[in-house]
Amino acid sequence: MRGKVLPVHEAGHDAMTNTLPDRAALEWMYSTMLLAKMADERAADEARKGLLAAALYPVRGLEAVCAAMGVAMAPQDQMVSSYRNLGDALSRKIPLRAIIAEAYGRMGGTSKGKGGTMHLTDNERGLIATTGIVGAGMPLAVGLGLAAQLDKSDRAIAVTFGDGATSIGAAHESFNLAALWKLPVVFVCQNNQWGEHTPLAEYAANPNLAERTAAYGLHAEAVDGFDPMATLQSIGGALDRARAGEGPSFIECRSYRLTGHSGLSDYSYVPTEELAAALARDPAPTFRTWLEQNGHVDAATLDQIEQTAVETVDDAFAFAQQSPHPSPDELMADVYASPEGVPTR
Amino acid sequence: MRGKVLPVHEAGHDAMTNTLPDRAALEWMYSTMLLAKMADERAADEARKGLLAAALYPVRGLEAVCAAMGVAMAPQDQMVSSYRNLGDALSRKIPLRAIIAEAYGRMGGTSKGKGGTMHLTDNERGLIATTGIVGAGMPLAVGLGLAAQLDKSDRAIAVTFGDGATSIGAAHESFNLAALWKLPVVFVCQNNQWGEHTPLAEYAANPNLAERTAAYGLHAEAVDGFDPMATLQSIGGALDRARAGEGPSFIECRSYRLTGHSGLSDYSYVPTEELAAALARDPAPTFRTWLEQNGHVDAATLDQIEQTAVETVDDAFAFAQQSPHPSPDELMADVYASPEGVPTR
Amino acid sequence: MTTVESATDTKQMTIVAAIQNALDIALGLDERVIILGEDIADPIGGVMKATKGLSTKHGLDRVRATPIVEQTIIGTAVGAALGGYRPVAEIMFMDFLCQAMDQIINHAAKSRYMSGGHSPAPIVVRAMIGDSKFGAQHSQALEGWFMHTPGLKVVMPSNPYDTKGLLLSAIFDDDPVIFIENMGMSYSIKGEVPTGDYRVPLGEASVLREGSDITLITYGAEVHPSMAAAQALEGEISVEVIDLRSLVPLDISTCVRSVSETKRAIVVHGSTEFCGPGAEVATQLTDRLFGTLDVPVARHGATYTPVPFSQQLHSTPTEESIIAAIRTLRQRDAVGQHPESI
Amino acid sequence: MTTVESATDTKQMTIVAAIQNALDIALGLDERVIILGEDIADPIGGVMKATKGLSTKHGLDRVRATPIVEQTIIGTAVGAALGGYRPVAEIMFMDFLCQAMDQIINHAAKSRYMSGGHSPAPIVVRAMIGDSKFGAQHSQALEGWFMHTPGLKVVMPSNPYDTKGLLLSAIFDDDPVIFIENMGMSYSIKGEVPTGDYRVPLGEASVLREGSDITLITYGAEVHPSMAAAQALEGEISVEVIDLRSLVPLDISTCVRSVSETKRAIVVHGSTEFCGPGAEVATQLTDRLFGTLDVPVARHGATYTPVPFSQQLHSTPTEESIIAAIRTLRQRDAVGQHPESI
Ligand SMILES: Cc1ncc(C[n+]2csc(CCOP(=O)(O)OP(=O)(O)O)c2C)c(N)n1
Ligand SMILES: Cc1ncc(C[n+]2csc(CCOP(=O)(O)OP(=O)(O)O)c2C)c(N)n1
Ligand SMILES: [Mg+2]
Ligand SMILES: [Mg+2]
Repeated sequence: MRGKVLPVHEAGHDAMTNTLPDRAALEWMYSTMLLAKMADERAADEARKGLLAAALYPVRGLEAVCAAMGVAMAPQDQMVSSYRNLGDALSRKIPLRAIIAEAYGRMGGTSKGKGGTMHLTDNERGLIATTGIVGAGMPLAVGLGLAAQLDKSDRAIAVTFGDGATSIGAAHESFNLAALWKLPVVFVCQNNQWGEHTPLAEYAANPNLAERTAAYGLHAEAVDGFDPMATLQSIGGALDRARAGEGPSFIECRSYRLTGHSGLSDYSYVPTEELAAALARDPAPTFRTWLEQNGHVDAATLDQIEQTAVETVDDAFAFAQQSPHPSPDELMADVYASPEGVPTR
Repeated sequence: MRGKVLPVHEAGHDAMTNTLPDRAALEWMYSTMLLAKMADERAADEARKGLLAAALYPVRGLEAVCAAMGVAMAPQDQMVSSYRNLGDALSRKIPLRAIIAEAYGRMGGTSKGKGGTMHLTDNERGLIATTGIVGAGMPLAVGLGLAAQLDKSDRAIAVTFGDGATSIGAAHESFNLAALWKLPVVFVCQNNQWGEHTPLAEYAANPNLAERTAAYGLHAEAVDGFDPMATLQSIGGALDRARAGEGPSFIECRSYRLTGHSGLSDYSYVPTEELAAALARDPAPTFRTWLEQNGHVDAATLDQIEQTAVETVDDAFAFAQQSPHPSPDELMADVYASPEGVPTR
Repeated sequence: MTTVESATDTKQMTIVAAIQNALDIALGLDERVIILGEDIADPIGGVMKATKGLSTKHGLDRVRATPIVEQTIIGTAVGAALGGYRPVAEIMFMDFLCQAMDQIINHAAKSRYMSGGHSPAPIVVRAMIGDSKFGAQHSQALEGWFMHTPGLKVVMPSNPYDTKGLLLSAIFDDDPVIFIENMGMSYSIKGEVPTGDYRVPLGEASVLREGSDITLITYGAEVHPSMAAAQALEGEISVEVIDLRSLVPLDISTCVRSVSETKRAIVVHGSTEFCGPGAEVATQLTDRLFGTLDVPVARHGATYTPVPFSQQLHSTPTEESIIAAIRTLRQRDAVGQHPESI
Repeated sequence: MTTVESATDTKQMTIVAAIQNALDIALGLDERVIILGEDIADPIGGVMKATKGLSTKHGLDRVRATPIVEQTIIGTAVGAALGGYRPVAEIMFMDFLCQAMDQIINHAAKSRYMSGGHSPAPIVVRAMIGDSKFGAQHSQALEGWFMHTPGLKVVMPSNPYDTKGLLLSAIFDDDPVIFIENMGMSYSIKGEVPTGDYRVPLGEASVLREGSDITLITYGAEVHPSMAAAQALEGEISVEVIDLRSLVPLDISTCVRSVSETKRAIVVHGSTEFCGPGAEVATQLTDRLFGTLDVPVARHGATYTPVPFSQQLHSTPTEESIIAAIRTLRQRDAVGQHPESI
């Protein structure tokens, strides 16, 4: 049964030179990749020590996709994400403090600690919903796309989800509906080659997800998700088309999961050469090398970014650990807007 | 919003000469088309007179597809159908008496009158399930296909559904799973160009359903569903491939709905030229002409078949109307195999 | 909310007409109101015609026919609500909500809570309980599931006036509402309905008939056989009939007030009796009125069977079965015994 | 069914080990038994490892990992059952059953009935109630929905012995069974379990602890805080504890027998209290024991809220809250008043 997974793209970073963002953006991208990587690792550490009791879904491997997303999306754009949302949340500029405090279930979290790691939301910063249900974000994005279209706004909606999520019915229904209504939605498939413990080729008869989705009559393309510039171009193009009324796109960002599926889960089943090949392209360090070698950002600045990232992560965890727990009356709060007469048990 | 529907194929009956079934089969096909058409019309009549209170879903327009199915399928094959099942049931050689008695809710029906028109079943004759839920038959067929494969049997499974059913998530999940597991399943899309009151082009961004389904990695083809020989060839080929372990197929039988969606429902919204073009190819009379003109069956025999069909329909309705109602204790029967301790209310 | 016109200007309406009228008013009042569903646009205007004329009047943008994709209809509604709209999603038969449970239960009902109050999803889901002539997959009454789900409100009117007033309240309520109609009543029940805007608040039961011997608590389509049964027993047993109208919020106070007088109650509903709404009402009444009741609160719901197609078999309460249930309770009263031992 | 070995040869097992063992035995006994679910094949053997080793031992044909397609997992199971197999479908978290409700409710539960008895679909659906640290979409207790659905059986064990015996009964039962596990117990609760084949029949509650003052009726994970609460109250209040084990069939007789002695009862469950299983048990007990109870049957279920992520907020019963609920009932008993007026 265990089939071949799609090869990790060997492509170089040629695309990187095409549409180079300005230096501030490049620095922001590097910083975001680092924050994602380091916060992920720190959270796993805390969990391992028994100090953090939360479901954790590492984003290691997706750092470039998330950083590209952050640059590609405009402030008014909206995003729907999943349980694997740390990088997505950073791409929407949500403070790491609020992200980590939510993981600790504290009032300083994005959702007062009542949602948890799978349910970060920040309407102001355009992270409208995150779902713990595989594939369920796509219909939500269709709805947000409809709202954006009815508003005649220049908002575009990006929804992120995994390769495995393309199996589920809601995905197919959403592709068709978004295409039919020409909604300003960009379906960003974070293809890390695994759905929990099952590789893509074992659950998809045609593992070319972009090809499969193109058949719905929407724009579909695959991109090397380890290449932040290529990814930026693909997602940016899709957002532009969405805003121009040219309808939805499906962008398959081909990456690789660099850790187990969740926080502390086993990853011994991963083929070692595959993982080694992917780790050789680990987004943050690779990006640093590229930035430095091509003279986009100097070493001193990059060192400074790294130093700041370390401090930001420390600060976020310290903040979270000191943030108050929700008070007992939070249990019954926020269930209804108008709870008169509604049961309490 | 109201877009263009796919043109009804103008193709002639060329394919008919390729793999000609024997004369008995041809006669059976004609008889089956007639029975489907006449029983349909008679049921609508009875409903109009207030003598039959049942949800009715006419098969007018699909007669050729159903007749082809009856010849293509082997006795051991199994079928899953939908609410629009009269022709499918006839293709499995279920007596019209049992079909009509079920519509009248009588003990002589396929399901003792407890299932009704949407839920004919006859395990012995291989009509394993019919569902009133659009698209829900496809996962059932996947399961039957799995059973057939595990049994190392030579059974193939055909599942019928409408064009509209291809929108729903279960369809997509089933295509992928059947293809992945190379199950002996034939997905027969009875594309009558309408999902209730909405034409295909208004609910599908890419209305080429065969093309869309091919992307899942299964064999997909479209055929002129008004042409019984072409349809027979397509479905027959798919069943052969299924039995040979070559996996599932999707056969889009392009036809046209010759009546309203259900029993007595309005059909004034149909574009008149489209309907006229389709009616010009009304399956039963067209087939008669072809049989006669090509010398496959003589006029006298065809007249005899027509006469028998009239009698069969009369007999079935008479049988149904005289069949006893289920007795009151049938209400609680058949809920559980072992009902000990289970509530009654 | 009741405008001057509404008090004076009324019209005979079916329940379907009342729905159409409520939707028309809501679309006119607030451009954030949109409607989504299969076949809802003109010329058809919905399989029950409840949206007839609305796409023509308010535009195909706001009255949008969808493909056959229940879970994505609801998901799209939730997304549009998160985007600031007030979507009304029509799902023909309630049984098809099974396709959309994830979006209703895991998303619509929980969005406000999981976001710490920031992301409410005030959608209205309209769905209909069908008729047994459609068989077991088109006739289930599933209100009990939604009552059991925190975060939702559940409304089930019995007449055109309430239907319109409750639907308008539901659309402008800031919480997600499951609004349940009964196919059997859609065209057959008529009544005078104000043509203007008015609201029937969620959470207020109405006493449809006063009586002193027994309180019959019901809602939705079962109101009608219940009223008929009460009528038929006139002179023999005096039956008070309460129409709950909404199930969440549940107006238990009106029930308690009544049963504290009659000391006998029966809850009648079309959904399965076991683990259904009647158990909740009975348990609450027993709790509040313990020691003061003449007999235990009785339930008369649907049998523990799928809905049979044959119209000779009755799984849901009928006028006759309600009369029988009331008499049984009365009998039990007389002999002070469990009915099984009578 | 209990074989000679089973009586003598036992092993310490977690609940997960008991499930694995039951599945292994069932796969060995009958080649029509197959298992379907996400990630269930080796090397992983399921996210909870409940199917560990089974695909290696019984083959990938019979222990089949699927794509992420809950509704099609259940639909495939129903189809395979119609094709003569006895499929066990694993759906990780119970919340994901929302995706599959159509196949469970409209198909599995009704297939036998709608076919006039010809087409039973004896599947087993295994699903787990998660933990609040996964948030509101991974921790719902939905047994009430399935109890409310005619055609299904519903099982919810509390310990390894019952888990194995009930799962084997469920797999070889000719009706569809929803088999509900609790993540919180999967590894933490251990017990001696016979290694051979034995069955615990569906529909038999077990009295876990005898007592004379009050009967506590519960099932699933809440059995453990309930037992702890009973223990803690030892000397103060004598609490009898009944573990229902299966909810359909529901062994009300054992409850009636107990409560007719104690004259006081409380039903404790992890699902939402409103319109939940406790209402059914309370209503049935009240009906059978009317006039003989000292206080109304009480309920102690989950709050009417989604499950909060913060582990400081408790929506479901805990040992402390159960103790408090028992004391409140006792208090009410003493003063003969409604708790709200105390
Ligand atoms: C409907 C549903 N089914 C199953 C799960 C359990 N689950 C959580 S993540 C996951 C794998 C998803 O894979 P993919 O979509 O590739 O995303 P990734 O986790 O790799 O980012 C599964 C099966 C779920 N959360 N929701
Ligand atoms: C899940 C679901 N949604 C909606 C319906 C109502 N409905 C019955 S038939 C139908 C149209 C189906 O169209 P198509 O699949 O093309 O089949 P046709 O009726 O044309 O044969 C609809 C929407 C249903 N039965 N099930
Ligand atoms: Mg993945
Ligand atoms: Mg059609």
